[in-house]
Amino acid sequence: MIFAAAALGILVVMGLALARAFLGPSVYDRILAVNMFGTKTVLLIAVYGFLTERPDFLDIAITYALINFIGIIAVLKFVERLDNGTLPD
Amino acid sequence: MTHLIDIVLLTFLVATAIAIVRLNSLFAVVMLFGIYSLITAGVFIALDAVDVAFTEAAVGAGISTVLMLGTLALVGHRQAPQQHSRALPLTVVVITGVVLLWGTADMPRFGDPEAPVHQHVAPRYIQDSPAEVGVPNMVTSVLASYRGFDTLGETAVVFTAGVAVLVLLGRRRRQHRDPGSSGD
Amino acid sequence: MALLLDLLTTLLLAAGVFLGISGGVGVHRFPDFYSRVHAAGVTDTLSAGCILLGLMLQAGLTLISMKLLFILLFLWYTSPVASHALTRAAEHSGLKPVLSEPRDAS
Amino acid sequence: MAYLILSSLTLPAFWLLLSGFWDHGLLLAFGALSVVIAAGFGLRMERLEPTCYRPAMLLRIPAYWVWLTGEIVKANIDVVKRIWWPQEHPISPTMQRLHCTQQTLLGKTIYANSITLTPGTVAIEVSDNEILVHALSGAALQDLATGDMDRRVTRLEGAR
Repeated sequence: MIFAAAALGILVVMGLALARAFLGPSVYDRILAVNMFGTKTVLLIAVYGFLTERPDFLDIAITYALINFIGIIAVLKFVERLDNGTLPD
Repeated sequence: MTHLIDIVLLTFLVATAIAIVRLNSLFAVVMLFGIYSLITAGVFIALDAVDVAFTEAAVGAGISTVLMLGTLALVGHRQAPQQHSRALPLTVVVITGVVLLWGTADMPRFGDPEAPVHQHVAPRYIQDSPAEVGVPNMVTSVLASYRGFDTLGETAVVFTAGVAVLVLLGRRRRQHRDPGSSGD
Repeated sequence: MALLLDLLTTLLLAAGVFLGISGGVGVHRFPDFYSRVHAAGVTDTLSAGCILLGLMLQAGLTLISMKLLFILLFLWYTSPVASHALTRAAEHSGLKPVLSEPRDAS
Repeated sequence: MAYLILSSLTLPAFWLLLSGFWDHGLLLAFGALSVVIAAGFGLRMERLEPTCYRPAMLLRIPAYWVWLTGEIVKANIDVVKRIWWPQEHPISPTMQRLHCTQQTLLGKTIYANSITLTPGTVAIEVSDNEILVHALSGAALQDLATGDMDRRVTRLEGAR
């Protein structure tokens, strides 16, 4: 029960991050939102594992944490290189 | 309770898809594709398909984002204005969707133990694979041993595709750099 | 004992979710990108910490707890690097922060 | 050398953590192989950019973590107040260059990361002896400007 409530709470945060990703306005706001969404996905998977009483799923959460970080750094490297990083929106 | 989580995740998925269709900035679209992959992986986890979720996270959110950004660096990051009407693509998509939904109509219920998939070879894998192959993870032993040749073929295809993408992206970049090698 | 652990877990998860929602609201309330980074920081640090700690209490001293601890450590190591890279890229691209009092920001 | 010792301890531990199989000969052999490959990559990176670890630092770091966790909790409460009650606790974003006294690259990294890890302050750019910091409020920046965290990190780093 606690876990279900926590999972729903995390989903609310994910929704808020998603809204920020839709709204922008700058590229960096979107990247920030994606990063936040990724972190929340990691937490959601961890909580979901406990909710369904199969916490072995945590390996996926670890993979997500790794991929999220590497992805964000890769995206930023790209943005910095692209015509001084000035993107329209 | 888990149903509610499924519903929320699927709602996010639809909202992201609509946003992807409506946005013009291709960079924002790539970012949203990353989120889309994360949500899809969440759905896969809810469906107990942990291995698929693993792949979705690594390929969808990780590698393909990087590859798409590499492509954007070559082609520019604004979407060209739409010239022709969208009626035809919409019809095709709707028809395909309806056909797919119709195709799932007579499939066994999700997780049904009486389903044909769970009756044919699955029991053999489940009972004998630890002794026959000696790898604890059943999916790994199926992929790497029982279906070894199939996996070899898949790996060859993915490898070829990877080489092709690298050749395309790498050669263009060198051409770009050659004229003005001093800049950037 | 088990009851106490359950209670602690509930408290920690509630605190974590509250902090997460606060960060999510902050990401919408704050006026510009640079201040939003701080709000996102709340969800990445203490919110994640509370939730993972709450789960750890349930798992006890097992491999699962070690994995949760690892996730927490990893998040706390990488999230500042990501935030730093993000703000640095934004600053280099010339995105101007909204400042309350114009200080020496050169 | 310190790097080799450190990685030969941490990489197998990480592998065992992820796999969870401690007594499976075939898997342990694969694990050992992947540890060797990863350490090989690490050594090549280390040769390009040496990090110069100090063993004494490893002993001092737990106490620092405890202190930093306290700071993170305090900073979180501050930011959450500013989110929910903007009238009573208005934000006043500021940006300033702060002096830092760390000598090694690792020390500077720890300092900048600690600044960013406490919500309310973000290290934007790190130069030789200055860090450009964006803060959500003037008070958060003032706390940082007193140099408490700076001194602690420098002590952690160990004077040359």
